Amino acid sequence: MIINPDGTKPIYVQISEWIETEILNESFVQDEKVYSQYQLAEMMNINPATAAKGLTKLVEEEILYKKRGLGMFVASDAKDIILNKRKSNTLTKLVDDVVAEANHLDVSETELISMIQTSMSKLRGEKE
Amino acid sequence: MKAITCTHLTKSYGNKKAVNDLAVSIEENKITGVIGRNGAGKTTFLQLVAGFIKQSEGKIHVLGEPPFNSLKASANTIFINDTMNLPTSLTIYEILKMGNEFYPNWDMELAERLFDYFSLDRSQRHDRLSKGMKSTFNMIVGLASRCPLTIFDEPTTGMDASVRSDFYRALLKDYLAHPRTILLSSHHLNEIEELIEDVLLIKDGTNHLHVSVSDLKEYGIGVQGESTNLEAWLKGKDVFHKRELPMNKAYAVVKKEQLDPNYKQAGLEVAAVSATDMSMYLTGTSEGGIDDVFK
Amino acid sequence: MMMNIAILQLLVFIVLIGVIMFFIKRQKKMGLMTIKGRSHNWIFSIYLLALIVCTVIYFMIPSSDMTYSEPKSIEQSMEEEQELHDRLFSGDIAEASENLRNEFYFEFTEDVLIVKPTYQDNYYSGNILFERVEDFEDEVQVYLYSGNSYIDGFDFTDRIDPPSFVLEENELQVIERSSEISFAKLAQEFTLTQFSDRHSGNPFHTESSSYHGAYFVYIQVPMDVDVTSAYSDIELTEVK
Amino acid sequence: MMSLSEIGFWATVKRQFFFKVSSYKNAFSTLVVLQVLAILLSMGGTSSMGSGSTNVFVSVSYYSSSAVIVFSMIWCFITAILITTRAYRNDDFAFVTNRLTQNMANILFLLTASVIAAITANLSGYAVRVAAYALHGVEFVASPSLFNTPGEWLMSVSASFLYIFLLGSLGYILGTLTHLNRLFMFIIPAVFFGGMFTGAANDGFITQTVLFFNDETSFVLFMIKVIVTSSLLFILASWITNKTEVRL
Repeated sequence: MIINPDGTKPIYVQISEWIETEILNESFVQDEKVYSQYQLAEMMNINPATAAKGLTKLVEEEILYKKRGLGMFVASDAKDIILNKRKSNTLTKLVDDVVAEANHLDVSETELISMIQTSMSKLRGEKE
Repeated sequence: MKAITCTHLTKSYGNKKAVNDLAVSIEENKITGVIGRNGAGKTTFLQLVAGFIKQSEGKIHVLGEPPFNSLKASANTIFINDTMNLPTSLTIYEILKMGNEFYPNWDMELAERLFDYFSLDRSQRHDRLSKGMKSTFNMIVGLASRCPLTIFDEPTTGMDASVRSDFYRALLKDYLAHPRTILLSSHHLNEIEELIEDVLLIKDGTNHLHVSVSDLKEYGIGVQGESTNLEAWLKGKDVFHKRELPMNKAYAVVKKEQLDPNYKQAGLEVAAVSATDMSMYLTGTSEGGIDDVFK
Repeated sequence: MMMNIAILQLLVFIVLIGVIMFFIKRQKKMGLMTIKGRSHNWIFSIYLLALIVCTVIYFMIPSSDMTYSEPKSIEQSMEEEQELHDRLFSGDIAEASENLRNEFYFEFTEDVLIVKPTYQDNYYSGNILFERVEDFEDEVQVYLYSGNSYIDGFDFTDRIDPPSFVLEENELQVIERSSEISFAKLAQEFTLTQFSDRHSGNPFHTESSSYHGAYFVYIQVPMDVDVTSAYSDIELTEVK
Repeated sequence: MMSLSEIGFWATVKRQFFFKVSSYKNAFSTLVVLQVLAILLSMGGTSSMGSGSTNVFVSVSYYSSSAVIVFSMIWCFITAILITTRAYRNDDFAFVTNRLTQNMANILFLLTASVIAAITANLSGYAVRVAAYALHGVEFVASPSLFNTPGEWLMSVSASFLYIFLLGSLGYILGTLTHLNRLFMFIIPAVFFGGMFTGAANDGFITQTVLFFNDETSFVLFMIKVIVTSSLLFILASWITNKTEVRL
């Protein structure tokens, strides 16, 4: 992974996202120890405090858990949490875009909702 | 424990105050980037920290005592600068050996390895080195001394890109192995952004902002839209930067916490601001940029 | 003369200071105003070695090549000369043989002997004495005595060519010959003379004292010969 | 975590001193050049006297290393000025020092330099004499007591050392004063050498100062005078420099 310092995303966010991806790829499995902040600093050429912040973010989201004196480990439902998070993030973004586009095209709210309902029933019909 | 604390720190040369009422406290074992425009007072501040010069007013404590004329501070501090004086009658290798004599934590093995890695000539003299080589050599002295307080003032002057990245990598690796307080000054943040933990922005000789790099990245937010809409929306907000764009549009940077949700109604778009840009806007002299010159 | 030396010294030092200042200006960060470049440890080592070799050589110089001198005061020299003067004026020439520099014997049949010394700057500094000797017959004996000459206690009397005498008719001419004497003296450094009694108060000037012994012309003539001088202002003394 | 190192005052002075000896070692090459120059000048005889009595002309050439000692004094003077210049002072701050240890190390260096210069200057006396012996086919006269006793040689070396060190302390204070004001750089040497050699200021301060040392016939008193004067000059210099800043 290459850190993009000019990016608008803070480095610690880039770090946590990278670890999430590694977990999704199953580079780290459940209860496996992940990189320490120093290993991350060394690997990514970043300040260890920044790496620690990235790890802390994952602990807060319960993707990782901390064993005192031993390091950070992958939580049992880490994969699900990541997937859920990404899903909701992606969906929210898409919805935002749809709303914005509808706004541009002067599509009213009820019109938009009915469009969504049509789309959903179409999907249901295909399944049946 | 704090490595450096200063209050009301002022250094004047004649009427000019190079450092003006600066207050800061820097924690131990952190890498802090000291960022500011040329002439903002970075070097003067670092010289005060190194005990090279004496403050005109205020207080400064480094590693527990005022650094000026303190033997303890001198033994535990090293100041690396591209104009630093080193004896020209000694070869650069002899200078390394001298450093070994003086600095208690000096790592001669590291010094020699770096020396060989950068293929420096042992019998060369400091004043005959090219600018880049000189900076490389100074950097080796700074790293090998392993001083609890290591100050690098614009250390990469004249270095080419690969040496530069080697230097930052070497600095990081040595810091990981031997954590210590490091001050790293630069006028552009982007180069050292990944490396440092905190940023001390110096403007007009004083502490303009002292935050962590991640906080700096989330400190401001860019807003873009129709000029008139933007103007109206900006009222009562702290604007760090503003510039006109084509088609009657404009771009402004404001404090992130002042981003009220009604920006969407005003037809404005937002985007994050990189730490480098943010530091530039913060240390800039005025709201306007170079564009104002061409109006 | 002294003024010129002072000006010369001043000039040398101004030039020296100028050169040094030039070096300081030019090499503001050189290895202490030196020839540029690498360390010159070997220069100093070679120099020190050369100095030690010279010291050894110095002590190997055969002592016969050197004359050692005891410092002698002017008063002492004058006293010695006064003694000589007194002896000669009392005719006690046997006692003065140490100071005899030259002697001449002439046949002489005239009645009057005219002594004609060489004038220098209209002045003759020597003493002329004569003695009428009873058993002298047609003869004149001339003895030349002089006091000792010293420079810094070094007796250089022997190195002076003493005047000689020529008898023409009845005129006894004194022929003076010029001598040029030069020698080297090993002086002590001012850092030593300062604390000895030879202190001169000027580190650039070694104190020297010189004394030139006077000449005494002692003429023995037969009883019936008159001795006069060629010049009226030269005094002749008869020893009785 | 890195623990802070405590460094003793004298340990620092010692390191600074060895640092100075090795980084200023080229100064000794300068000393060699100056002394050789002085030896060459002395070979013609430091002072020659013509004296005439009627037809006798006597000239005596004196051979001694007085000129070498004087040149060594000038060397120490200049060296002391040089090591007070900013370039050299700043070098020390690349390593561990404070202003007091820096001054102490400088004084120790000048002491060492003076001892070396005094010994070589006095040894050079033999070189001068050997050269005179070899080059001049002239009568050679020596005083019977000339350096025959080690005691006298030691006294000459000691007196030379004191003179050289005195000039070193003078150079050190003058160099330090030029820190305060650049004008001193030109005024002081001009006044000093002008006053010393023209004799213009016969009863002036400079002559009196020179005589204060040069007229002292007691070695012990001379030593005390030099030590007290040098100490005062160094204390003054240390006091002045205790507030100087390192400018880059």
